[in-house]
Amino acid sequence: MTQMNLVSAINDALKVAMRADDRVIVLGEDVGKVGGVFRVTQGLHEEFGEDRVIDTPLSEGGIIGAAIGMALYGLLPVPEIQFADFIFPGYDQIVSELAKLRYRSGGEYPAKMVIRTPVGGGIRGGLYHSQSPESLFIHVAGLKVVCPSNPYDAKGLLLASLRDPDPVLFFEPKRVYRAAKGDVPEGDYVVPLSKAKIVREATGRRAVTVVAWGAMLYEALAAADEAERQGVSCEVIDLRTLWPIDLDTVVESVKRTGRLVVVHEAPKTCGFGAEIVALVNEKAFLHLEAPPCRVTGYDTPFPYTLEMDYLPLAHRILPAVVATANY
Amino acid sequence: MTQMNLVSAINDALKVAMRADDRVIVLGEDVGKVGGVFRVTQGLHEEFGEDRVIDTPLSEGGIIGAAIGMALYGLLPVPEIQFADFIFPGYDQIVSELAKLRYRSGGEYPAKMVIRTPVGGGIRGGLYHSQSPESLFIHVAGLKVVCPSNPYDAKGLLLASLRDPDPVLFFEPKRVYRAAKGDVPEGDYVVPLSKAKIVREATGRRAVTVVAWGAMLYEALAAADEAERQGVSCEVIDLRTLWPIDLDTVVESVKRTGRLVVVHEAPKTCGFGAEIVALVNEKAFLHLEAPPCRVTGYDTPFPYTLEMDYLPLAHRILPAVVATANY
Amino acid sequence: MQDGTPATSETTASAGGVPSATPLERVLSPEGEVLDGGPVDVATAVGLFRHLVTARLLDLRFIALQRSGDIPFYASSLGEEGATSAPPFALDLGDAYFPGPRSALGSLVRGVSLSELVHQVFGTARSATRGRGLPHHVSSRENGVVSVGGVPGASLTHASGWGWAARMRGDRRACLAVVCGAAFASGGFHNALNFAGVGRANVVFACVVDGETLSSQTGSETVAEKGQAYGVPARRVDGRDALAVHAAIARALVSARDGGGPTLVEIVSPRAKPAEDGSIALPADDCPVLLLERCLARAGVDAAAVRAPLEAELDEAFRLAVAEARSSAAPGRASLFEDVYAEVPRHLLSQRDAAV
Amino acid sequence: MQDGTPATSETTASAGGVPSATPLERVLSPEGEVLDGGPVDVATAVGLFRHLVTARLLDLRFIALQRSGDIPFYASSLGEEGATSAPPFALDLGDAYFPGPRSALGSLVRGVSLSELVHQVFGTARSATRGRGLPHHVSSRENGVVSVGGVPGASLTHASGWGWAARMRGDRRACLAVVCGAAFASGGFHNALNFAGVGRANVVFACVVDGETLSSQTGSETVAEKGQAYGVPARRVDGRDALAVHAAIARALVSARDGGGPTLVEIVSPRAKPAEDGSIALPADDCPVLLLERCLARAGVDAAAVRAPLEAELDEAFRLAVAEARSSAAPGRASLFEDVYAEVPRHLLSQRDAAV
Ligand SMILES: Cc1ncc(C[n+]2csc(CCOP(=O)(O)OP(=O)(O)O)c2C)c(N)n1
Ligand SMILES: Cc1ncc(C[n+]2csc(CCOP(=O)(O)OP(=O)(O)O)c2C)c(N)n1
Ligand SMILES: [Mg+2]
Ligand SMILES: [Mg+2]
Repeated sequence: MTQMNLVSAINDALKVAMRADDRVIVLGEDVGKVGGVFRVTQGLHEEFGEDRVIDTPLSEGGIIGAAIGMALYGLLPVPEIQFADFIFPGYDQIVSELAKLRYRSGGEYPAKMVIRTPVGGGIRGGLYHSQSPESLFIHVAGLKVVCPSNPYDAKGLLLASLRDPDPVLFFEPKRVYRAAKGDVPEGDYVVPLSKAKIVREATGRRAVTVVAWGAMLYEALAAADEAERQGVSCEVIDLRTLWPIDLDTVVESVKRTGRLVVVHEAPKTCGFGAEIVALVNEKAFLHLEAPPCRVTGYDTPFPYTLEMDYLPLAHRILPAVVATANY
Repeated sequence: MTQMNLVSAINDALKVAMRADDRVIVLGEDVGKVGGVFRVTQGLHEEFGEDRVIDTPLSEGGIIGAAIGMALYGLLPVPEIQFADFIFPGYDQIVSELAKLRYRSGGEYPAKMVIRTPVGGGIRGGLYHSQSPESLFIHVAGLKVVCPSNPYDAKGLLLASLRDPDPVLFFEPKRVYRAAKGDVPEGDYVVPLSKAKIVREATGRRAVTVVAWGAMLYEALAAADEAERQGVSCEVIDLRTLWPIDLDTVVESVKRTGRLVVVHEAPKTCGFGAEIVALVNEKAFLHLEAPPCRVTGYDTPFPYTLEMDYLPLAHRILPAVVATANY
Repeated sequence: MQDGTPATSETTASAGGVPSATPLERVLSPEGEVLDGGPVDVATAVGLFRHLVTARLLDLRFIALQRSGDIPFYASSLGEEGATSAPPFALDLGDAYFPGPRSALGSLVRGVSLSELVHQVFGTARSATRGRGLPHHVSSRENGVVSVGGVPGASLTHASGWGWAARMRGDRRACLAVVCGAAFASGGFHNALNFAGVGRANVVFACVVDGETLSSQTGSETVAEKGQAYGVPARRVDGRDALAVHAAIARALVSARDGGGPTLVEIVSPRAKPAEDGSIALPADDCPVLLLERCLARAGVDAAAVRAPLEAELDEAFRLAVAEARSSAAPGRASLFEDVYAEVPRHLLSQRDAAV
Repeated sequence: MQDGTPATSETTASAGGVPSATPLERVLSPEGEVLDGGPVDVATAVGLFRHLVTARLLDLRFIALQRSGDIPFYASSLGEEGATSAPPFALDLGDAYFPGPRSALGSLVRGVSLSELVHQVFGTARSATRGRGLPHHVSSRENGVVSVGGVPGASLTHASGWGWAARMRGDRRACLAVVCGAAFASGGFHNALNFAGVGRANVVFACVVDGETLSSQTGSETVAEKGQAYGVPARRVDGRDALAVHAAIARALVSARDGGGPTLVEIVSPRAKPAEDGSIALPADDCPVLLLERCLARAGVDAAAVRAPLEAELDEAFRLAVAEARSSAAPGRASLFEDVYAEVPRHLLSQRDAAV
């Protein structure tokens, strides 16, 4: 076990994977000599050379498109998109090509890769360095979407994502890149995909299920602490894999609590929270004692100066939790 | 009044707008001499010339990007994306530029346009000529999304969309391009945005609210006919404008019926149906007598041979309506 | 010839109104003579001839199927047989072929059977794509025909990635990507060329150009000029001369295998439209099949004796394949949910159970 | 000179290790002499000099603000003052300026005030963007500085659309778009050039190139070569020579106004890095400010007498502007919900009411 932060845990996962399997390669803008703008790929260029750690031109369509070709060749590419906000020039390659290749080829030409990209606000990045576009990928059949909240999960989920046969979008909550710390085993291990984790169990009778992931998990936990003091107990679930979702864990919890709050940074409308609410309606309608509630980013672009007002931080989660409990 | 189909009604709206306002221009692939692959822009090139009806190269990023520049110059562009499936190479221009220009310029540089594009399946078009990507735009703040089901609304909504100050995605249900017929007034009129229409009122006591739009409205109506025979009354709402949604009409109806079925062609997960379910939970939770239900395309790519099995046709809506009524 | 490939000469012959900024390479004169006087490689010429005849015949049959409404759409390459069939003929086993939207018949050159192609066109359960995608969205792993989608240009970038991977691994295999008309404007073309140039990828871009399309898509006079913008060498070849196309692609492939990086080959080729009666509107001088026939005659090969039995055979095979495809089952409903992921995930299992 | 713009001559001088496939245009010798022997346009030279001095000084101040953590990010154009400030100086009122990510200081040339820029950099309520977007995401309708976002290359296509519209409307106005390093690889650049070429748009692309970046982004030796791929004429100019940059852009603008369509101007320009002590690491020969100073001296203008009071004035204005910005209010929370749509729609009204 070593103390790591999110950056070093992901870096470690990449090294473990690249040492074990020479098909694994990394490509993206500044991932090589620079080691990535957040230093997540630091040291890889030195260790694995420029034919496995590739600095590419600035074109996300080129990066994903070329990665698809490399995957079709037989490599296992891990493209980095420098900020999730910049994934959109590559969106067509992801949704029209990557997500559909296995299907349209009758299963003959899957293109396996793990697309890594930092998501979320809180780093004074403004409109174009802060977004959380998960629902735009969850809507597209053929993709899996992962978002770890801590170093242990990050490494284990990345190694699991590499092993999984389907294309995975691996969203890294950059607000806690360095703040999230924890013990991480050396070498190889996996945290299975599509398994959520109950990070805080409800204890009291007035309980609320709170679903969160990534950087907002910490806000949910902070709100839960305060809610506890106000007599409301929270069952906090870290989804870890967003899609395919571990619906059982969420539904079982809601069946116990009868109440649901979903937290995410992305705008509310057509965000993943809506899907979770709709699924819980389908599976646990008769258990619901209060309307499922979403605490999310606003339906606006991501601001610059006011980013802390935009994010669904603990002080916005708390009243939603309390109101849901008291409904 | 003239009998028109969807194609001729939209064509007529474009002519009315272009005659009244020479800032209005049309651009896209084959929209000029060819008159569009579905003939929606037929006759415009002859009447308005090649400086107002522009055949562009095949690049949706170029089309939207150039249209933004034309809007910034002071024109009112109506770009056509030949099939909604092909909007993704222009997705970055829409979500990162068009949707954010007004906001990021402090209100000084709005880029007004109406993006027309045919959506939906049922024309034997396979994976890449059949999709319904509305939720991928509704999630993005700054855009409005319209989808008419009949010629009268199509003309009136398109004229309203052109008058509206914000960028509008105007989705045309191509399965009923020629099949949907009706009387259309000559000249100028508008159907206001963000006003849904109750196209069939619930009468009986066992009633269900059915929300649909575009080509699936007709499937919802067919299912409602059959449900009626089985003793279940449907209140069928044609949303017309998807976003911003006319939530009042939906919520008032659900308050009366206590039951909700949403129908759409897009895949279920993170589709617009999820948002409608979540919103109804927020606004009418205590009125819900059954879990809101979604009848949608499957969470798969759009098929070719099996497209009629993919679409949420009347025979799939009916059992959902009956089950919701009998819950 | 330095590299052992057939001789090519440059003429200023211009195909069907197409601009000819730099001269188009040809091997044959319009009369079918080898321009540099050397001998013709009869095996290659006969092989190509058979593929051209096959493409011509089947193209007309598929067009007829579309006209009769049996299939909703078909992307013909009539008249462009040289541009369609000669490039894949230059590939080796193990190379990859990234087809364009008009490459269905090119896939036959790689080994896809007529019966497979007909199943694809009819979208039956037995097609390699399991009835998904339009008729021309061919795919065949066995034959190294990589799946193509609906966005022109998108798979060009895949080819660059494939070729970049091959170069990095010191692999002498190369890939061929077919660039169709409108793709020149696409972002995929730009990314493909830029990444191929930067990555020194083992890739050859076969750009099929008819004059009309180019001018509506871009302001450059030729496609070859576009190579320079990415440091990718380019050549221009007359698509009516299948031997010249083959030679140009073959040389470009050798260069890629030798570490010389990507090449862009502009193949200028008039396209023909079939008349109602099934004849095709293409001046005899523009016909790549007739040119090869003349060439073979000069080399003492009786082209008619090759062509007639081949056409009879194709006709019969086509008749059988269509009959078989017509009576073949559509894919089962459960197949809707397969191949979306490697395994059908839980949420699709429940959708499947509700559907079947 | 035919078109009345200042004389330019071509030299083979190569800037900071940058490839020089075709020679770079210069007006001045390294000693500040006008190469073709003609007189220098003193008004232009003094005007440019003032802008270069301004850019140099403020760049260092903003870099210091970033180093001290006052602002999270600042995109400097130190040493590139010729490439940054000379192009917008060639614009007329009514023309549009589409800045790049390193054009914050170029916007001053168009009339944005120092105080406005400082408000922008600090993201105050009084900034034109209302505290949205990073420091360099400038926008000013009053001054024809079009809003720029975070994706390099994206607004180049806007410029092509603007220029296409102007051409269609028979408007003699033109626009200038700044292309930064990495944008050459972007889809936006490709679309911009292709649409400008096809639409004969009234647009000039000012491509700022430092040698390092180009080779990591593309396989072509120069950017100018890329013009040809789209039928867009190109020229290459030495960015150290602000008069040459100005002349090249001015000519290209005239051509656009006259219906001559777009031009790509490659401005080869070494970028400097500031040292800890605030001095900058740029050989004197590469400094566009010093070159103009030498030129003015030859024309009998005392550059120091221009520079010293200007710098003093700028220092004072900057000090005041920063003090003002620091004490300015952040935007109110309600502003979060404004300018998303023309009017705040109902769903945002309720989000706003919950937030404030
Ligand atoms: C991204 C995208 N946009 C639009 C289309 C529709 N489309 C397919 S081919 C084509 C243009 C065909 O014209 P051309 O380039 O002349 O090709 P040709 O048919 O002559 O081979 C268009 C608009 C598409 N398939 N994908
Ligand atoms: C679509 C997109 N991808 C990535 C980025 C992040 N990014 C901004 S500039 C840049 C590259 C800067 O390098 P260079 O081209 O050398 O420009 P320079 O900083 O030298 O001007 C990158 C990767 C972005 N802003 N947008
Ligand atoms: Mg064509
Ligand atoms: Mg650089």
